[in-house]
Amino acid sequence: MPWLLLLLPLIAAAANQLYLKRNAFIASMLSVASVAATFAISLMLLGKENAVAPLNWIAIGGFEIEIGLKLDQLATGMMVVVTGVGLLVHVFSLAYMADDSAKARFFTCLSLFMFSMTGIVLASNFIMTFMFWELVGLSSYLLIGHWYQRESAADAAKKAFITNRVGDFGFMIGILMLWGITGTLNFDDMKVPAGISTGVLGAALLCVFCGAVGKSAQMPLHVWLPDAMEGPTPVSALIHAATMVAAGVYMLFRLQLSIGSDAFDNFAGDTIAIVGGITALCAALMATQQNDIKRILAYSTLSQLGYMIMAVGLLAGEAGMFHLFTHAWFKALLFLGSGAVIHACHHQQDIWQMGGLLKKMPITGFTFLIGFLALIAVPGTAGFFSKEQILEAAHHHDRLSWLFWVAATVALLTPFYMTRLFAVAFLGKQRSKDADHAHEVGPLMFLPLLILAVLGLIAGYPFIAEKLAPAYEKPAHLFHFSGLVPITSVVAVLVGLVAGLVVYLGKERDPISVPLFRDRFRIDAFYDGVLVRYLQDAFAAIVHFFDEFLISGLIVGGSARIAEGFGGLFRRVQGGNLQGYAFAFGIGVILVIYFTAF
Amino acid sequence: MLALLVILPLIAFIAILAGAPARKSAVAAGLANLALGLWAAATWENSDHWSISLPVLEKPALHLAFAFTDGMSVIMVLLSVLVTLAALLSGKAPEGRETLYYGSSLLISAGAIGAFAATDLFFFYAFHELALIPTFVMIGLLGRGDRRDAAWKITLYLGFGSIILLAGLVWLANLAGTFDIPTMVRAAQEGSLSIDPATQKSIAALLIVGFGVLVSLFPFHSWAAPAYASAPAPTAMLHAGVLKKFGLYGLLRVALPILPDGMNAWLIPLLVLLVGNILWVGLVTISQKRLDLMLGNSSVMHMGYIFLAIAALASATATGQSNPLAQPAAVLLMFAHGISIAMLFGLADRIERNTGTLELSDLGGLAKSAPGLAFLFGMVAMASIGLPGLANFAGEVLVFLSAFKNYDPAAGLAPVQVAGILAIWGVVISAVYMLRAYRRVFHGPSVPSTENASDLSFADRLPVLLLAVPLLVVGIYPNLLLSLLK
Amino acid sequence: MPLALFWFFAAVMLIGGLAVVSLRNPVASALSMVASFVGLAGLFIGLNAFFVGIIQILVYAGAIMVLFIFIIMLLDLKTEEKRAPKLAPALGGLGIVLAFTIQLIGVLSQTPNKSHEPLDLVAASASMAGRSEGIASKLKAGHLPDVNLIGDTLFNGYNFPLQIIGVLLLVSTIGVVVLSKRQAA
Amino acid sequence: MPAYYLEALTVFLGLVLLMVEAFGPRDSKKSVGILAVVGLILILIATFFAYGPEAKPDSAWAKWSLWNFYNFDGLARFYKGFALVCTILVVLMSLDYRSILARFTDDPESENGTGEYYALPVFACAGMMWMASAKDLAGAFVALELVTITFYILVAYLRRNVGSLEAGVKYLILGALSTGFLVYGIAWIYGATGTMNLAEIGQSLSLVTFEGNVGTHAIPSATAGLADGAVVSLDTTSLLFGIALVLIALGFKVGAVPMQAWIPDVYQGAPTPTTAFLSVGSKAAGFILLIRFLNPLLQAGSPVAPQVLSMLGLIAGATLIFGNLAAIGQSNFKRLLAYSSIAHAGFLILALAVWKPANESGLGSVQTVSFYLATYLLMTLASFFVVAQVRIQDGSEEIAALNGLSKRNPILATALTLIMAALAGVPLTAGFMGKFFVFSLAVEAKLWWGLALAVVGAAAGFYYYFKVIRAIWWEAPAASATPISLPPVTRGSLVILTLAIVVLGVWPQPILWLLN
Amino acid sequence: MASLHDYLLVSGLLFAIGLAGVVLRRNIIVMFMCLELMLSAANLTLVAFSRFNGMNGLPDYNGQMLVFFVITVAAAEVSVGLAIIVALYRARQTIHTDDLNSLKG
Repeated sequence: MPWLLLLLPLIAAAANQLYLKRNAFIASMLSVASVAATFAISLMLLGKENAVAPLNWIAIGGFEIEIGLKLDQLATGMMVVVTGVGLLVHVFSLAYMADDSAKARFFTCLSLFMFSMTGIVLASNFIMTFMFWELVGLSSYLLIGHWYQRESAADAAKKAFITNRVGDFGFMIGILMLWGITGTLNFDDMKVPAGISTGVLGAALLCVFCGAVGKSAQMPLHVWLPDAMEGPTPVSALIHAATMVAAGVYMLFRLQLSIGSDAFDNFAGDTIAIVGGITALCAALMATQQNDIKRILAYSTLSQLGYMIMAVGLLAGEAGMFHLFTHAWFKALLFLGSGAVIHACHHQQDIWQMGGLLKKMPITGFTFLIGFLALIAVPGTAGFFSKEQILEAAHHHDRLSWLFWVAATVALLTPFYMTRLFAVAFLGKQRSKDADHAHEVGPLMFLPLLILAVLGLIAGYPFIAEKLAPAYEKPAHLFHFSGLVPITSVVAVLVGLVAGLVVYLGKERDPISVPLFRDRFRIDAFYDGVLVRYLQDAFAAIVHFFDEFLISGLIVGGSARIAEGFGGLFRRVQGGNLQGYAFAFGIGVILVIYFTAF
Repeated sequence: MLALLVILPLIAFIAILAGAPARKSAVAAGLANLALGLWAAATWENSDHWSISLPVLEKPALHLAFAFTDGMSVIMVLLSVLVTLAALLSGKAPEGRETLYYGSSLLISAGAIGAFAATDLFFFYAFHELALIPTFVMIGLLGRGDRRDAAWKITLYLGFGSIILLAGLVWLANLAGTFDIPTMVRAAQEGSLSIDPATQKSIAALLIVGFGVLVSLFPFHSWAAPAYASAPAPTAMLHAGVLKKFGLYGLLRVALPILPDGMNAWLIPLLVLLVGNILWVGLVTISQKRLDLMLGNSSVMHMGYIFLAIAALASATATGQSNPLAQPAAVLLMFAHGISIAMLFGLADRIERNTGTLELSDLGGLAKSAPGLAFLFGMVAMASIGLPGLANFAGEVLVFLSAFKNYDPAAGLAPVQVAGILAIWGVVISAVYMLRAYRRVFHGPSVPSTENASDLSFADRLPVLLLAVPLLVVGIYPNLLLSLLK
Repeated sequence: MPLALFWFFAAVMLIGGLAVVSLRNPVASALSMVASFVGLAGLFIGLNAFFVGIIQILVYAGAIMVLFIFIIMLLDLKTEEKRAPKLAPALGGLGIVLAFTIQLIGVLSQTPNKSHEPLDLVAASASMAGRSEGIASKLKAGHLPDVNLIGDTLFNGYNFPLQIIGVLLLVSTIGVVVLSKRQAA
Repeated sequence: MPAYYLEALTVFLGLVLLMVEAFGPRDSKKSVGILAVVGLILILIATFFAYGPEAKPDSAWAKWSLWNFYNFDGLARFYKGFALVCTILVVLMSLDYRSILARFTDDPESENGTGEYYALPVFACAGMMWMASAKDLAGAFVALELVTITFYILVAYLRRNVGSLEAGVKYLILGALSTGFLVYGIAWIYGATGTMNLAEIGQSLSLVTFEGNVGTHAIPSATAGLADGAVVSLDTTSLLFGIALVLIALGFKVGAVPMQAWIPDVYQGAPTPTTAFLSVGSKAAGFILLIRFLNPLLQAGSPVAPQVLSMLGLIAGATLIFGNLAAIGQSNFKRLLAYSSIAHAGFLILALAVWKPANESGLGSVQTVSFYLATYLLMTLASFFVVAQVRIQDGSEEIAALNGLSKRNPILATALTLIMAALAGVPLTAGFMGKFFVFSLAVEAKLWWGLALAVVGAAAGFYYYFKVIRAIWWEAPAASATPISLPPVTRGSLVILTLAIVVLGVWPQPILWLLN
Repeated sequence: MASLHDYLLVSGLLFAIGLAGVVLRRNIIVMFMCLELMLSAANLTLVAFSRFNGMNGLPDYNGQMLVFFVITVAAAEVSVGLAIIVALYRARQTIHTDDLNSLKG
């Protein structure tokens, strides 16, 4: 039964690719059916911990790599999130991609993604994680590059894949080192033996963390995620907001569970937390100056992922996973909502070209509003509960309690830029023809929005979270507005909200301009201009030159020239003159006699 | 029976020379060989009709002997027959040159199979050389671009490498007193053949350089890319896919079992060179402007990984540790790389035939007009950069695991592991160049050369699928292949 | 042979040889060579090799040198003399000859010397008694039957190489004929 | 049949040929050549049935003094057969070379004057066969001179061709020079050992070594300090002087550096069949003589062995380097083959410089040299067949004349490719086995620098032989080039030789059977 | 009486003179004559050794045998050689070594 989780999407993908390329409708239906089925199975398996007999993938001598499924609360809960969001996105896509010429390919890739993501979630060992890790990278590449004829989409796809590969470089090293340290690749058996120095262990964990940095788009490898918005919006919702990007958090937490959180209680965990905190802060700052509706959401995703990573680093993985759980719903909601808006506005994505959409598209608008509230963590929404836990964790950490203030700043910035988005796009009046012509989307699109809106409201309450969330620690009080943390949090939300409204409500253009934020701290420019162009391309060209010049030309060509030079010299001896020959003969005689007789 | 695998292509070659229809005879031989190869893979263990030994010289005792010593030979032979058939099917001979075209391919194939199946050191070496001549001729005669320079370069390099190798092998056989490889290995393992470390070191140096040149070990790699870029498709497929593996096979078959200390003595230089293969050549690959040159360089680069497994094995056996992963890793990656690079060259040839160019700057948006080609090329490109589910990944991951097999956290990183870490960076590099190339060729808006390019026909797909299916099957279930190694 | 006579013949031979090398006119060279061979023949005779000495005069000085002179005349080589000798090759050549001579002296200095013992013809007669009575009796009489002894050795011991020499002469005859047949018109 | 009949028959055949030439038709000398081939083949067959005095010790002829000069053992039989095969092929080549021969001899319009060209090789063959049986330096000298003088004539045979005459003169002067050294060397050896018989020379050397005081006249002071090699070598100076001079002369015959100067010019200028004969027959005769000469000198315990071996090693190294490197830049095919012949001499001398007797595991130096020469015969004669035909049909001996041969005659192109590959030493061709054995010998003797030079040489060999292959396949034919068609004799010979190259490359045992 | 060394010395000097002629002279006929000088010098060496290696009171006639062969061979060589030289002269009108350079490299 659990195998079906893996097999169904794979079968759908394979069937679509092999047989249904020209029959987009059946292809899409097959994909939707498979994801619906897996969702049902996931619900059935929820909370089960049955061991499934693994398959031997590689077996050499005593060494084995298995393909096994690990079922526990974490995995099954995550499955529900993945398949749940997945199902809704599939349904949404049916409408969103209805007119696309490559609809079959799109659904093939979606199914491939579902397969890969399931693999990560259920993986029983690190190699298997890594395999599916790469496969989600592939599906992400394919989906970002869905409209490959657009230069920007093709570039973004490439960038996403390569950036992830950089992270995987560390990930692979980390896996290998952990294998050396613990002697196993299986999550179940991982134990840190005594006598391992903190330095080695921490280094290994940080290497593994590199993988998460890439996949979950943490600084400094975050650059691919905003660009990934070139993909169709449902993809952004599913992959680049709710599930795949969270895989890094999931993987780290899975590791934390297996190896014990003590292993992280050193510079490794601190580094993770700090990277998460910085990402959260920087991404929030960047988000304040973006104009593309999807990019704003993308940066907000970055920021929220930073929260989660920070939580894991602070040894509060449960809080991180809980946030992952709630975030998945409302961020998917926001993306799908933006998708509906974009769909309605004829693929207009600039918020300054929108405006007053709440009137034009009430259902979309209101569901978007719910997502917005959940994201900025208004008390009572799902986001509030999870964020609260992260802030608590930061506050209580021994060494890094200053991260609490970072997190609080992010909590203030989030409402600010989200309010900017909402106020500019949905309130006020229409600022362009595209916005003028917008109208409410069809039921296939708004139904998922409604469902997600409901979940975005209620997912944080214990009665849901205890059942569905991959990891959840029930707090002592649900609403407890005393003490530093809750008060700071509420104040931050209020201040951010009000500031946003004051600055942006009814504005025609952006009154604030911070080029540094708009240019994303110039990190992308730095990468393109310095790392790629100089460090990589120029260096490669130099190496290429030396390869041709030094190795091919000098060393090899040189020895050939030496040989030819000697040859030429010898040929000059053969000058054709008999006298010369006799002379050479004479010298030879002298030499032979000398060496033989003396 | 095994001899039949070698003889069939030769018979077909002679038949073609004698006037039989070239393509048909060649494909028939290829098909028969594929069937034989599969049969061999299934039955080689429980049947002794797979070995044959004919004495050809009394003193020193040489035998024209073929046998499956272990699964490694089986896998290499399997690789050979697969790529051979694909190469025969996928190429298109220029008008009037069918005889040469198919004849040479058959000769290369026969040589490769002979080398992989021979148990006599002499014929092991000799068959490989036999295969080189038609390679040179094909590149020089039917190649494209700077075919003469490229052919000249490969001729000189491989000729020189072969001679150095010969010196090493002769020395080895002289010390062992026999040319029979299994006997030699047995003697070395039982201790009855003990070669002092200094001698081991010298022989190992000759073998590393000799085999290394054949496998384009850095810095002896300059021949490879231009040769493959110029070679006609079947030649590039057969050489890069199959014949080139001979050097690695030789190190695994001869050098490592017989000269463990010698190989270990060169561990550090070997590691430096293989990292050179991966990083240096990797960077060279990035800066290529033509698809074929890029593929040629990439095949050089990937040799570094297999060398890494060899180095891991060398460092383990000499220190008395065991590394059961290294040899399967190397074999698996050889197989996977052979299949994938053959497929890449085959498809690159299709791209050139369909668009008329391989300059990256002249291509673009081919996925629109030729989606089938794009899909298959994408698949094999992904395979070559190590995407899970395709055979290369299993090989690469095993190689990395083998490098870390004897990792001792308390002692810190050994040289092999340092090289392993640097090699993993190669995974990034290969992603960079491969995706860039894919991006330039298939993505983006269409350009004049690709607007009306035709897609693969069914007949075109056949050879590609012949390679793609094993790539996928082994990738999904590597045990299928690895079980042959037990 | 008295030492004085030895040095006389040696001087004739060597000066003749030097003249061959140094005289610019080929005819003069050839004639010097004849002189040199006369000296050589004298040395042969001093070594009790009478027959060889005579052959040297007859065949070499008589026949071969005449052939040389004949050819030189035939080709009318006078015009050849005018070329200026080149210095560097000449010095190099002299260097080689000098080095060879030094080596020769070096070898000689390490070769055990032998003084000139008179022939013991009586003992020789005893040893030849079983083989050839004629020779033995002549030896006993105090004569050295050089020609007899040579004939004995040549035709008994060395008849095989002698036959090869026959073939060789035949071949050289054919060769001369082939190489100097009249030109076709 | 007693073995000495073989040469007698050969000489007789030569006389018959001269008669036929003299009294046969004036304008067609083809019959002379065919008769020569037939006769030589019969003698070749007879070679297998010849026996020495050991077989019939009671017969009268077994007691002749002939046997002081004439050795008949396996090696002699092999090299006699070798000379015969070589001569047969050369005469066959000459048959197809008639047109060129006719053009540059008496009468360009007729074959009158070419008849001797078939008879002379037969005499040279007899000389080579005698050389193979050499037992005495005097006998060897006359046999050698028979061969040499015949070659003077054969080289200069095209007396209306300046190149041929120039080659003839160069060969004449340098050959005579080497003869001078040979005689002088023999004189010194004779002086040092008191004998010219090789076996006795060996005896005198072994006496000195093993029994100390017995060497009465040869090396008088050899009694002192035999254990000390230095002392012995001091007293053997005169012998070594003689050996050095003889080595120079024999080195000249086989084309060893520094006595190689004549080879390229003479090979290039001489008529192609003569070149082939020189490069195979004369060289092989030189080698068998060298082997016979070295045999007593290099016997176990010989006091001169170290110096002789090191000399041989030096010569081998110099020859390998010179031959191979100088060949790289050649553009004339015949000249290339000349340098290649020097290069091969280097490999052969390297094998001799190891001087290893045959043992259980492998071939000895002598067998290796013989084997190598046998394969060398196949490859070299085959390539000269091609050179001859290209010369006749294209009027050129440049490598460039082979451009695009693959289009002009694919079969010939394939054959020539195989031949060149064999010369370069590509495995599974006969040429490889020889090099392989030489490498083995060098390894076994731990002659590392020799091995290194051999490797460098072989690598360079790849370069220049493949230049020919490059011309055949990769270059476009000249606009004026016409298809090349092979006359039947050449075609048949080429097919047989090429097949032999391939078959012996895979299955070399037959040559070794012949050798034992 | 002259000793062995005396004979060997003069014969060696004659040989060296011959060699000098071959190396220095550029007239082929003279070169050829010098070669004859060398052969004669070798003959003298042979005869000297034959005389001084004598046994049983007689010179060793084995050594003298070679002298005869050498003389014969020299005669044959001269005849063939001169024939070639004449043919060359007919074709080129020169017997100067500097003019023989069509074959080289």
